[in-house]
Amino acid sequence: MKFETVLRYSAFIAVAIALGMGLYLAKESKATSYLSSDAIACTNCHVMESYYASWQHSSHAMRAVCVDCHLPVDNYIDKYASKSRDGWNHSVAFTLNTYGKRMLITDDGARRVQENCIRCHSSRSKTLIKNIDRYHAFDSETLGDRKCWDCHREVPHGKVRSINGTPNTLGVRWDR
Amino acid sequence: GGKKEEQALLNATPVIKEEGIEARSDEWGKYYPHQYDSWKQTSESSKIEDQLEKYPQLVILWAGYGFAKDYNAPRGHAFALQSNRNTLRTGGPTGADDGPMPMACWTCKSSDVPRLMEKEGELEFFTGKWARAGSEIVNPIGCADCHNTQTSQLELSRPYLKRALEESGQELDKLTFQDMRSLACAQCHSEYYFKKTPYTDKSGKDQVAAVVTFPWAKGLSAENMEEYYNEYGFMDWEHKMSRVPMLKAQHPGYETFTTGIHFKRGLSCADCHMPYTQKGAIKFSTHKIQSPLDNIANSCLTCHRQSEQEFKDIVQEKLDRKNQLNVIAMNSLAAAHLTAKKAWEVGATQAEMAPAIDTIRSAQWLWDYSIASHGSFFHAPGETLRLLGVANNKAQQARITLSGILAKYGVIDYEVPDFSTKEKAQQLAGVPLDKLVDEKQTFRKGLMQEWNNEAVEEGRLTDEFVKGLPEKASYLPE
Amino acid sequence: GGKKEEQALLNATPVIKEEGIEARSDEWGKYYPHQYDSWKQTSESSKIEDQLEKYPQLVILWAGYGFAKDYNAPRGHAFALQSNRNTLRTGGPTGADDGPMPMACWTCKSSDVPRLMEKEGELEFFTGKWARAGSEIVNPIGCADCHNTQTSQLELSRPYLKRALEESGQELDKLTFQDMRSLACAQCHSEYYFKKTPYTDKSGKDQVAAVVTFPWAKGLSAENMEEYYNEYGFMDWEHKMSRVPMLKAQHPGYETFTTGIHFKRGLSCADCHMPYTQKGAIKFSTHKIQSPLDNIANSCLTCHRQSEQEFKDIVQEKLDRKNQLNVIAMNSLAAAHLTAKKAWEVGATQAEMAPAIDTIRSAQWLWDYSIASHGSFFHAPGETLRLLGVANNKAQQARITLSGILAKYGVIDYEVPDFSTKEKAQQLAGVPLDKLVDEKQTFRKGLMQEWNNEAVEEGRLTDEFVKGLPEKASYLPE
Ligand code: HEC
Ligand code: HEC
Ligand code: HEC
Ligand code: HEC
Ligand code: HEC
Ligand code: HEC
Ligand code: HEC
Ligand code: HEC
Ligand code: HEC
Ligand code: HEC
Ligand code: HEC
Ligand code: HEC
Ligand code: HEC
Ligand code: HEC
Ligand SMILES: [Ca+2]
Ligand SMILES: [Ca+2]
Repeated sequence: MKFETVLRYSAFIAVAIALGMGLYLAKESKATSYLSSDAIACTNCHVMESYYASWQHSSHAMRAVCVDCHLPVDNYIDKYASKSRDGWNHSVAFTLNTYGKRMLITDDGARRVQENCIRCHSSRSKTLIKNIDRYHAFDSETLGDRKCWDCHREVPHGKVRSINGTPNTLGVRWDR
Repeated sequence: GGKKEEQALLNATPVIKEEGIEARSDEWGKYYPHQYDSWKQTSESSKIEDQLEKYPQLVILWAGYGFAKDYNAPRGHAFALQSNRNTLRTGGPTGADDGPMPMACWTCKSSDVPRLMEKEGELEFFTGKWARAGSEIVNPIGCADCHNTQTSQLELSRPYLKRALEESGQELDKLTFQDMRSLACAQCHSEYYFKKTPYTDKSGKDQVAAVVTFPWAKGLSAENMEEYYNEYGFMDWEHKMSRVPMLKAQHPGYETFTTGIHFKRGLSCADCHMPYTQKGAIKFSTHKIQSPLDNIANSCLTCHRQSEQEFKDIVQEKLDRKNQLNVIAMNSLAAAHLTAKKAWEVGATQAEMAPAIDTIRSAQWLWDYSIASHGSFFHAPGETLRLLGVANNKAQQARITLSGILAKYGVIDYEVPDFSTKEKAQQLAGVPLDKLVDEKQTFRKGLMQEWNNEAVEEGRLTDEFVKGLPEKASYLPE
Repeated sequence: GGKKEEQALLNATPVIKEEGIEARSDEWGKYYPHQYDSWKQTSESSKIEDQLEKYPQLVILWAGYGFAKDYNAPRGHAFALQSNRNTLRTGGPTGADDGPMPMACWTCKSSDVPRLMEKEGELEFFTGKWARAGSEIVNPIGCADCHNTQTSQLELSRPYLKRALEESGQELDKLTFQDMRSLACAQCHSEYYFKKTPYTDKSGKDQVAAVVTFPWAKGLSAENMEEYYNEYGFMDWEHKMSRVPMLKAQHPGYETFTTGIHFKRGLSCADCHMPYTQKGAIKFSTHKIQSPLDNIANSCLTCHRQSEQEFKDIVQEKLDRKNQLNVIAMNSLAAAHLTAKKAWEVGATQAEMAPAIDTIRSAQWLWDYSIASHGSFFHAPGETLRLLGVANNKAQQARITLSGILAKYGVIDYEVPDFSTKEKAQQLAGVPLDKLVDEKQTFRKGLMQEWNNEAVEEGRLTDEFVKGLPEKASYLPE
């Protein structure tokens, strides 16, 4: 076979695989639902169910949905960039099975969440931000390694977290 | 590969039974051990708190009605059936067609109820005497009361709640999961009456069912329901002393809850009474439904940030406020009934008595509505105190009117007889306590044992835990 | 260099005056324009809401006492002095030694009060008729009422509050800043009485001061204070109809607030009534003290997360509950006073009347305590409803006793006279309204103008804003 042909076939196969994977992902992940901010959208992947359930039984259930914490909100470019980056990462991880039973938030994910804690709670306690350096020793640009949930350990997913941590999540199924 | 399996595993809902309703919680427990184990722990709340002993006024208020015989504070769900069988209110039937109570009295006591309703039909279920189904209704409140046997989802197993929701303007298909986490409880923790409903049974015979019905068509407030009952010309019984056509309010827990701040802020019953609980690496809703004050750390402290002691103190303060107004109102009501009795005795006419009679009916309804659910002092402190204030005002108003009538018939400074103990009050109300206990004991040693044996033989009662529950009642030694 | 200077500048506190107390808020305004400007805005709440018009029952309840003449809902702080001069309660004095009221009536109306107290001495201040200091007390509630002139810090300018705090077991040197943000208000928004205090003045003459005193020695609850007054054998006046030795509760705002959840969670008055406000790059406590419902965004929403409408609805619901029980209690109390009057008229004896008299005294005290501060329905909804319930029960109890007495004297079905308008009620209570208005108008055109002119001439009143406040009163056209 000519090298050119090989290339052509390979390209075709690659495109086909990409398309196929895309379609598979779109189906598997109910892609259109991501246009909403409904928390239930995240549970299109079963591995998010436990996080959904722990959130649903937390003090924040009535106050903040997943994207309120996990996505940047004040900046639309950052928001959709993050959304697609995460979407890609999660899909790949999900499809290729590269995640463990106990997933961990990425540094970038943690940064965003931290910013969102501060965003909401700045209005609640106007002095929190002002004095943040004094009381919580956030010194670097990324607010240091001290995270809100180092102290508020139950917010919002609780101390125990794993894919299997909350079996029988009736709420997830109900909301579907 | 692995992922599909994982997903299947995570999403798998055990099907407890392919078809129909599984009333035996021990069957569910095979698949849901944490929920089952915590459900069993409701048996820790077993103590009988005799309310008639504590507040003898109640006997006067309920003279001529079952509650004057026996009335206790609620215990854990595991005891629901036992309380129902042991209370003197259900009497000592000697056979299927005997006894003072109808089938409807089983309604909120057992997971066998939805099973039997499905089997017989709803109207058929609500037909006949209580003793008719004694060997069918044998499992206390359990999984099938709140969950669908095939999907395990929360489900309203009682059709009357669905009808009431619709009558009050709610659309059933818009109910959220959070709604369901309260409505599961509203199936029972709600005010009800038995609606006489004629129908023709399968064999073509005319029957009358006494169907549990929630009076929600005009709204859920005390005043709304009062209007409902008045329009309908309804009474639960005629008072033995005052001859007032009375209403009985039974535990409007859900209704009063909806007027409180926690409901307004979106909470459900399960948030406090079934908080998420951690056992090892697993989290689940505790099914040990109890006073949240026994579990402040998991309930209140999810949202609040004070010490447990602070919560106890705040709840106690609310309780004290209610108790104070409650005792005041009960005393006024008791005096009103006894004074009315005197007025009849000295010859007062129907026409003279009419205004006072209306006022007493309304007063006692508002009083009963405000406190009968036990938790309203906390769930809805403002509404509870308001209603107690209005109820007492009406009771006092009736007393003033009645004093006037008595004076007209020459009776001045009438002093009501002493009702300061349960014994004295029951004497006044004509409750033959010893006789009632005797009948009950005969029943408990006879028919009730037969029911149990039959249920065990036919495999309807399999749970060793249920069989082993300690027997308690107000008339049994502790 | 530059940094140190900047720091010094930022930390510098303007000294309004080197020594003594500066009563003129316009002087403070030169250094604190934002606080001053917002303080001026309290004048936006200027409308007179005649409470006697709205609730004629009040006239019956206060028959024989000043409040039956004139009583309005509170307005903004800017009007405190004007309300005090214009109310018919302070009468129409013709000179320094004339009129129904003592000096103590200025106590909570003006920043000249701490100034004059410092100048004269506290006991001297509290000596003599109200009219004595008319030209000295000319600035309405202002900066010096709450702040120290030299340091600008919050300070208790009224010694009687310090004494009361100590008597109730608080240590003054342990007060926190947050405490001060409520105690500044507690100087005035508290129940008081005038304690007769004999002393010898500087010239050696025996005098009796009427010293504003808070009855806190036994605690701050209604029942605690009642005990305090009873032990002390105190009465504010004898009721003109029922001859009951009455107590008047004046605005126990701070006391009731301490029973509510917001106090228990550490809030202070200033958190809601003086929230932080942003103007450009500057943040300051708004000194436009008003109903927080006019400023929900800056007050409630600092801590809560609901819509403004939701807050209005919830507060309104609480208000409705209070109003319902309040009207009930006022009606019962009015009927009790009028029935007692009838009983005296038909010849009832002191001994017969004694129990009813004690009960009415207690009932009206509890009622007044629960609602006189206007905000208690929100600050302390539970305590307010409880007290209204108990108060009404006592009033009704008294009516029952009195019906018995009337019956003994042959009066059956006594109907109380009509008090459904302010006019009718004042007629019954013997309030000569026209005469009072005439006297007042003479005073307002004469002596009151003299006071003002003198104060302006001597430089005590310099604020054009204060001079220009619109004159309003219940008897003036709108
Ligand atoms: C109130 C803020 C908040 C909300 C709402 C929220 N999360 Fe989180 N989430 C966090 C925080 C904080 C962490 C990081 C915890 C840590 O690092 O220990 C986290 C971590 C996670 C993780 C990583 C697991 C881990 O333990 O690091 C997942 C997955 C996740 N969240 C999913 C969700 C989903 C799905 C929802 C909505 C159903 C949701 N979150 C809602 C704050 C939130
Ligand atoms: C396509 C399936 C899928 C969906 C839909 C999904 N996730 Fe995930 N998510 C995953 C997988 C798989 C991982 C584990 C990634 C790993 O461990 O590398 C993950 C990890 C995470 C993490 C931890 C890692 C990180 O990125 O910081 C967070 C937080 C998270 N998800 C939040 C969300 C939120 C919020 C949503 C909804 C907006 C959501 N997820 C929707 C599959 C999904
Ligand atoms: C979308 C807004 C929002 C975000 C994002 C958010 N919160 Fe909150 N949070 C709230 C609200 C609203 C409340 C309720 C209390 C109140 O009224 O302030 C609350 C309550 C709390 C409480 C008190 C209740 C409790 O559970 O202890 C803590 C602590 C808290 N948040 C921490 C956090 C932390 C940590 C984060 C980030 C991981 C976070 N919040 C993110 C809105 C938010
Ligand atoms: C060093 C530990 C620590 C860190 C880090 C921390 N907090 Fe806190 N936080 C506390 C403590 C301690 C309290 C006070 C708890 C209380 O008052 O009940 C508190 C209180 C709060 C409250 C009020 C909770 C309530 O119940 O009313 C909120 C909201 C909050 N923090 C949010 C945050 C946010 C957002 C961050 C990150 C920017 C953060 N905290 C970081 C320790 C911490
Ligand atoms: C099938 C009817 C039924 C349902 C459904 C039901 N209850 Fe009950 N509940 C009862 C009865 C009956 C009792 C009294 C049992 C007794 O005293 O024998 C009771 C007792 C209680 C008690 C008192 C327990 C104690 O230890 O004092 C609480 C609390 C309670 N229920 C809460 C709830 C909550 C919360 C829900 C919903 C999650 C609920 N109930 C659902 C019928 C029901
Ligand atoms: C709509 C549901 C419902 C119906 C119908 C119902 N109950 Fe109950 N019952 C409850 C609930 C909820 C409780 C627990 C709350 C309480 O005690 O107020 C309870 C408690 C009880 C108790 C234990 C406490 C006590 O009162 O001593 C007994 C016994 C009882 N019911 C008997 C009966 C009888 C007899 C009938 C029929 C006349 C009946 N129930 C009808 C819901 C119901
Ligand atoms: C009185 C009503 C009631 C009864 C009885 C009841 N449940 Fe539940 N159950 C609930 C409610 C409410 C939830 C909460 C759903 C949520 O918050 O996610 C729940 C949740 C669950 C869940 C979901 C996982 C979790 O823990 O949140 C399972 C599984 C479950 N119940 C099984 C059972 C079993 C097994 C029984 C009998 C032993 C039982 N239930 C009896 C009301 C009830
Ligand atoms: C915000 C928390 C909270 C919510 C939500 C709540 N409760 Fe309660 N409940 C309590 C507390 C606290 C008590 C008082 C317990 C005590 O006195 O020991 C109580 C008492 C009760 C009692 C009386 C128990 C007894 O033994 O006297 C019943 C029954 C009850 N609740 C049922 C319900 C039902 C049904 C709902 C929903 C309609 C509900 N509760 C919602 C906190 C809550
Ligand atoms: C899921 C969240 C949540 C839980 C759980 C919860 N609360 Fe609350 N609580 C609230 C909210 C929201 C309010 C309303 C005030 C507000 O908006 O901040 C409130 C208000 C209160 C108040 C003031 C209102 C009143 O009636 O005086 C008290 C007291 C209180 N809660 C006690 C409790 C107790 C006791 C428990 C446990 C039995 C409890 N709460 C459980 C969220 C919660
Ligand atoms: C020097 C006495 C004094 C002090 C100090 C004081 N008040 Fe007042 N307050 C009054 C008087 C007098 C009125 C009624 C004025 C009138 O109607 O003429 C009043 C009226 C009010 C009103 C009604 C305003 C309106 O527009 O309806 C509010 C609210 C109020 N005060 C709150 C406070 C608060 C909060 C504080 C402390 C920050 C405070 N007060 C401190 C004496 C005082
Ligand atoms: C300890 C402080 C204090 C003393 C002493 C005091 N007041 Fe007041 N006064 C207030 C407060 C606070 C208000 C606003 C709250 C209210 O209206 O209930 C007020 C309101 C008023 C008002 C406007 C509302 C109304 O009642 O019409 C007048 C007029 C008034 N007082 C006159 C007097 C007179 C006359 C005296 C002397 C008998 C007096 N005050 C003594 C604190 C005091
Ligand atoms: C009724 C009492 C009262 C009166 C009258 C009053 N203040 Fe204040 N003032 C307060 C309180 C309470 C604070 C709040 C302190 C805090 O929260 O930091 C305060 C704060 C201040 C502050 C500190 C900065 C700020 O805005 O928080 C200044 C400056 C000030 N007041 C000046 C004035 C001036 C000028 C006047 C007269 C025009 C005045 N005050 C009248 C009670 C009062
Ligand atoms: C949590 C918020 C909050 C706190 C703290 C608070 N208040 Fe209020 N206050 C209110 C609200 C809301 C009203 C009702 C306003 C209305 O009816 O328009 C009110 C009403 C009042 C009124 C009656 C005003 C009128 O015109 O009828 C006075 C006076 C008052 N408050 C003084 C105080 C004092 C003094 C304190 C502290 C001891 C205090 N408040 C603490 C929220 C608060
Ligand atoms: C500085 C914080 C703060 C401010 C400002 C505040 N609140 Fe609250 N509020 C609380 C806290 C704390 C509770 C108690 C419940 C809890 O612990 O979550 C509460 C409870 C309540 C409740 C439930 C208790 C009840 O009496 O029914 C209502 C309603 C409420 N607040 C309304 C208001 C309104 C209206 C305002 C403004 C006038 C206001 N709050 C201002 C902190 C605040
Ligand atoms: Ca009923
Ligand atoms: Ca007084």
